[in-house]
Amino acid sequence: MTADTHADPHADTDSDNGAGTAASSGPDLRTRLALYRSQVEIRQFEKRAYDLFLQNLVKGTSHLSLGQEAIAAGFGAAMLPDDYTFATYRGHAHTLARGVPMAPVLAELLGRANGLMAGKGGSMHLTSVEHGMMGSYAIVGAHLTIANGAAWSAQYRGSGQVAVCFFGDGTTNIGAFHEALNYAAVCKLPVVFVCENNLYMEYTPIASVTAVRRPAADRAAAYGLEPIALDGNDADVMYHAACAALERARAGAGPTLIEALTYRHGGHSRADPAKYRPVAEVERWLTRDPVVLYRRRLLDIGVAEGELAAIEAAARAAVDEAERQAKSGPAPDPELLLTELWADGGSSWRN
Amino acid sequence: MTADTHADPHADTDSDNGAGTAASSGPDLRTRLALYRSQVEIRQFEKRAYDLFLQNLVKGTSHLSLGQEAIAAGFGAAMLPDDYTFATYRGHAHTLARGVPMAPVLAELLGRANGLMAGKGGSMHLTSVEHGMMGSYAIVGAHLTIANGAAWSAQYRGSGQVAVCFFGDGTTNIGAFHEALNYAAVCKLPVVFVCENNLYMEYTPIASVTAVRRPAADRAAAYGLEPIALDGNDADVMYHAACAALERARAGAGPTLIEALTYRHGGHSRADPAKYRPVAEVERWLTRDPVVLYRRRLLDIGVAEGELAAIEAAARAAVDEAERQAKSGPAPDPELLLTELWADGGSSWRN
Amino acid sequence: MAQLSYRDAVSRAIAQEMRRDQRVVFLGEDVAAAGGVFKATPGLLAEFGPARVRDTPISEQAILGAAMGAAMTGLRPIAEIMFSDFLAVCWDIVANQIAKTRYMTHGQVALPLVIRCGNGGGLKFGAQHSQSVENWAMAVPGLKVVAPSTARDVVGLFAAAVRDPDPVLFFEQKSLYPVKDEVPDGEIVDELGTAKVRRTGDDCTLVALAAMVPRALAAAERLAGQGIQATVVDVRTLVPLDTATILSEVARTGRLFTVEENPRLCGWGAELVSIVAEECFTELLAPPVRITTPHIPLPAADALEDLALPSADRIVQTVRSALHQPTRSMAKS
Amino acid sequence: MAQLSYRDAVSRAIAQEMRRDQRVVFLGEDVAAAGGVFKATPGLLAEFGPARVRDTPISEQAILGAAMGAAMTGLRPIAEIMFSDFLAVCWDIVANQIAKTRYMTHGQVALPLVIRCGNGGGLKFGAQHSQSVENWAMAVPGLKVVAPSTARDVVGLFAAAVRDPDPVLFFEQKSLYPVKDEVPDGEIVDELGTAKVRRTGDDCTLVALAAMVPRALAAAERLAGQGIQATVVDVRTLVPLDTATILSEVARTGRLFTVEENPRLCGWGAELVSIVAEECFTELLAPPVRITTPHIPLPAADALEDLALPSADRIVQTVRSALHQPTRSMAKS
Ligand SMILES: Cc1ncc(C[n+]2csc(CCOP(=O)(O)OP(=O)(O)O)c2C)c(N)n1
Ligand SMILES: Cc1ncc(C[n+]2csc(CCOP(=O)(O)OP(=O)(O)O)c2C)c(N)n1
Ligand SMILES: [Mg+2]
Ligand SMILES: [Mg+2]
Repeated sequence: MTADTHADPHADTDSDNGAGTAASSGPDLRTRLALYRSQVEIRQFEKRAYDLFLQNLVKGTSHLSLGQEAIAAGFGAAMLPDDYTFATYRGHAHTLARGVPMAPVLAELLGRANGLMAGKGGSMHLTSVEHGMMGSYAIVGAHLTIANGAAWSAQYRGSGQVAVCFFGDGTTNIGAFHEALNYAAVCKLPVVFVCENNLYMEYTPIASVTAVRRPAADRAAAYGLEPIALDGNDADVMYHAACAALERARAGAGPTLIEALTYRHGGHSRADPAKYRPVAEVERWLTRDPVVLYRRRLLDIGVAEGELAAIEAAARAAVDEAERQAKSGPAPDPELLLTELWADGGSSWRN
Repeated sequence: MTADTHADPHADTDSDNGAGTAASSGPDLRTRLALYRSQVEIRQFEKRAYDLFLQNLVKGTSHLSLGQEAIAAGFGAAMLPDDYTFATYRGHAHTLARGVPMAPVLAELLGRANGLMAGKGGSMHLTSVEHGMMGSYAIVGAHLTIANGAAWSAQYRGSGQVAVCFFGDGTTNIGAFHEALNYAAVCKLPVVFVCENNLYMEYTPIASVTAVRRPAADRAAAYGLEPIALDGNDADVMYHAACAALERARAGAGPTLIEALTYRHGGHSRADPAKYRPVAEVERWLTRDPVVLYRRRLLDIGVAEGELAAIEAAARAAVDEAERQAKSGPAPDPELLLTELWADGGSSWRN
Repeated sequence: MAQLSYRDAVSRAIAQEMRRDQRVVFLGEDVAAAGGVFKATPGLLAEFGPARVRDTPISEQAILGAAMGAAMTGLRPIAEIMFSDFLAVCWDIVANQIAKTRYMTHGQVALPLVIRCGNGGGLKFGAQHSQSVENWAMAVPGLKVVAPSTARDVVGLFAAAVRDPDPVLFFEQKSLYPVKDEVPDGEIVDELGTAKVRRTGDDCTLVALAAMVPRALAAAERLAGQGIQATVVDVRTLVPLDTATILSEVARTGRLFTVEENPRLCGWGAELVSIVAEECFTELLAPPVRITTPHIPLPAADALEDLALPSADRIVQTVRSALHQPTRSMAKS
Repeated sequence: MAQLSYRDAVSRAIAQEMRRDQRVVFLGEDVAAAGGVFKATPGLLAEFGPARVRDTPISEQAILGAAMGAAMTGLRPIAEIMFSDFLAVCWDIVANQIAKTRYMTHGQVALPLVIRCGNGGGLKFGAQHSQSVENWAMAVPGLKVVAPSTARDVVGLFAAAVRDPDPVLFFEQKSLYPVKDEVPDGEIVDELGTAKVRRTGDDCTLVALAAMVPRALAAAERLAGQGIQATVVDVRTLVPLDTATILSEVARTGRLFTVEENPRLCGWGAELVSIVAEECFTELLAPPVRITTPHIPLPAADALEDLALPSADRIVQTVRSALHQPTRSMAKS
């Protein structure tokens, strides 16, 4: 077994990657307020989703991004409307960050007819093509190769679009990761791979099953790419890294692989109390809550308390309204069972 | 597309890997004669196999190691009798190098009852468990993970055995390669991965589909391993590298990944005239024929011409005898069709 | 005799075999320290230690390759592929390597290993975590295929699988994990290739697998209340298939209904109907009927998933309407 | 009207569609510069250039992922998986991603793509390069499945596959590549979901696919010489399945024989027999019979492989002995 267990997260992040850092030389104020708003919306949405599990209104499973909001928010703010997002089962945050309204997302978790996919996909497969949210994929690895395809299409069409693919640290050890990274590099595809390293693959510490200390960054050279490891709990760092990678992709310089160090505040999925994590580790990371840190930063640079409170209140109101709409949604019509397998709208396999 | 097309093979090999080099400080004479004998036997066997295709006696396909003999020979001489070999469809050489007699191998190519697997496996699946030849695998990538399993078993049983897995440059781009290397490193398995880089994956130059110049060596760091790229046409270099890697594995220090640069003299498979390779490239490599080079080296260090001629004559006689036996073998008994799917000897799926 | 859940039966079965045979080792994702995502393997790491119970990276090909290589060199590995849907990421190792190697090597290589997976729907996990893929395995020569319906069978059939000299795919139906039943104390070792008649009736024969067995039994109870006596056969192992038991039970009633959780096409039910049609043709009183999930991916919403899988209701209705059809003899007149 | 080989029909079909539609792109291993390992795609790189015809690394998951992502964003990719056996290394992309995404997203994502593979045995390539895996695909909801038996159908059905808005697996039977037949000049576009009656006779109905079609026709010729008139139906596409044509041809003769190259269990033949048993029960004069490869991996030796696959001989013998069995009516008397 190799690698330490990331005693100090900062030890894993380097700034010699042109992505600038924290408070210094940050994005402009409008962007920063947008980043805060996005993080707060995600935070409040995920907390509400959790409450609804406890009320047993969410059937099936669900995976929250509590603690990892800065990554989705940073990229969401940097991406253009027609760029493509590919996410995992842990995809609520990335879906909201692309501007998908909260109500259909929450309704999908509840399996209602007004859900984003009318209840057919569920929490792990959130998709909204009109927002560039090209899908959430629940089997580890595959979507890195699919993101390549969207990038290839953009390259072929000369559209200037970029595909951004989010995944976790554990995903770096599956074959599809390797195939996707090599293929993207060989074809110089406009794609950005974002590894959200939250130190765990489900219940197992990533360090215990990975041959290198930084699961993504220490693999970059194997694809002729620069190693990039950043503080995933700093929305400004994420925003700058996103801008740089998107720029590079649009310029035809090919893919970027970014490792963003972060931590989930809760368990892997609804079922998981996350008892396997050392208390000290959890506490250390809670002191690095991306939303709290970012709020403090905005106050430091002179944003008024009231403005932040207003953002938070608006987010809460939006979540309340989403919950109301989701809960009032009917169950999907039984006929939906047999629709949309084929482009003809049906599912018949015979005449 | 990255990387040059290996204009100068030596540019790709480094000796800063403690594996010693060429003529200098070579193996002792007995070993060197064994290495020469093994290379000559493989060379003559493969040529004869080719002649038999031309006579249309070999049905199906077949992949020769002409030009790549030094690698199988070097490892064959260094491995202990109970070590494990895992090879590919291009596995005649590795099978012979473990001491498997020529006749059953040739008979297997001809699909005869006296074949190594009674004709049921064919050229791409040569296996002789009693010789530690644990199989030839025809779907790229899988056998790297299987070799891990044999190494794990040796580690668990404390037997001191090592698994050696041979594969090609093209194999470094498939997912199973990545999973196998990471897993071997994480578990510190006694396994040696030998990438025979013959510059082509079938008909496609490896450089045109690979993100790094050295398909294996430039990936080693992604698994916490040392990059090792060597001259695969020098049996002494291969022998030393094999000894070092086997030693390391037996010492419990884990896996080694070796890239051995080489070149096939013929096509990818029997069907392939290999027209896609630049004439100059082919000619340059023919001047680096491992068997010719090794013969010259032995003469240089004072081995008598007669002794070498005797080795060659003996090999030719062995191949003649193997051909005689193979050709005189009957077709497999029809009843073999339904045997040995299960351990009970049969293939019944119902009562 | 203890009440044991299907879930707890899994760890009991693994422990039973690991205590008996040092060659038995166990690997998979989150199986050791965490005791498995389905909490089906707690305590094994503590009892047998990290050399025999191993957590792996997310590398299914590496997991099954390790199991295969270990099996051919003297161990008896048990590998977990968490959800059977994930067999798709390592299908080459299963279908092309493990299934074919003994045959290709004319018996030189033995592969005594077990691959266990959580299989099937009912948990509202959506299309990528709910499939019943036992038929993927049945369609590949060289794999034995087991799918128990009770906690007792989990223990007994798992022991048989571990002791079997050939590779076995062992499908644990996720929806059954919480279900408890009586399991005798002490070692239990069952036999592969043996179906079980769970209930006997003369009017029709329901042949079911895994989670469909309790549903078929529930349907049979209700049919009995309506004067229709149904036999329920639990297939238990698809390969080897106990055609003797199944054919005789079908011949006895002349009416076959398969109850399958899998999507409709090319399932074990189609295979069974074909065997029956070929071998019990004259005994059949009416067309064999397959009750399956429609040929669709499984939807996530509870309302939709519940509609998709065969329910006791659907079984009852299907049987009733079939029995009200004219039988062959009537058709002839 | 030209004599064209099945092999050459492939490149003609791809070229026909690439000329018509700029969105059609083609990728795979050795398909561009080398023209394919089966020499089925020469000239395409020269005509359409490297942006549309791409050589890939040995990365089947990357190949199919690229096709899927491109299909959902406006292109119409054709991906080659060289040997269908290799679908096992990318089965997750096929069965879990491509097949399910449209349904899971309630129709938001369209996947107009074609995966073409060399399929089947007869070339003595051994167990890992000879499988007929069309049933793997048929068992997965969300995939259309095509397997032509003639050069003409290669062109017409391939065009239909490329123009279809849903994902299609297109199986080219390797043993047919050298076979020539008459192919009309000009554009050919056929229709998926349509079987073809290749020969008509009143005594029995042989239903065959791909390479088994010529064998069934050869057998029918010889049976005719012995006074047995056989109908031969070429299934052509497994999904959608033309049950209308097949059922009526079976009902007409009352006798069904499937001829399948695949290993025995859970094949399209089992599905078909089950449909027939359920829907043509009273029309059947005798038990349906499946003529298949035994449920084994394919051996490499020519003598053994030739024995494994259904031959015209075996078809003739099976039909003759079946027709000498008492029929149902006789059985009743
Ligand atoms: C191929 C595959 N194997 C296993 C799983 C089960 N699984 C779901 S999430 C997960 C952990 C993923 O860890 P990571 O990539 O770090 O993402 P995170 O959940 O931490 O965001 C696993 C093992 C899966 N979905 N797919
Ligand atoms: C998964 C898979 N994809 C494709 C193939 C077809 N194929 C057989 S050999 C080969 C090239 C392998 O190249 P390399 O690894 O360099 O080995 P070499 O043949 O040069 O020794 C390919 C693509 C295969 N056997 N398996
Ligand atoms: Mg993680
Ligand atoms: Mg090569």
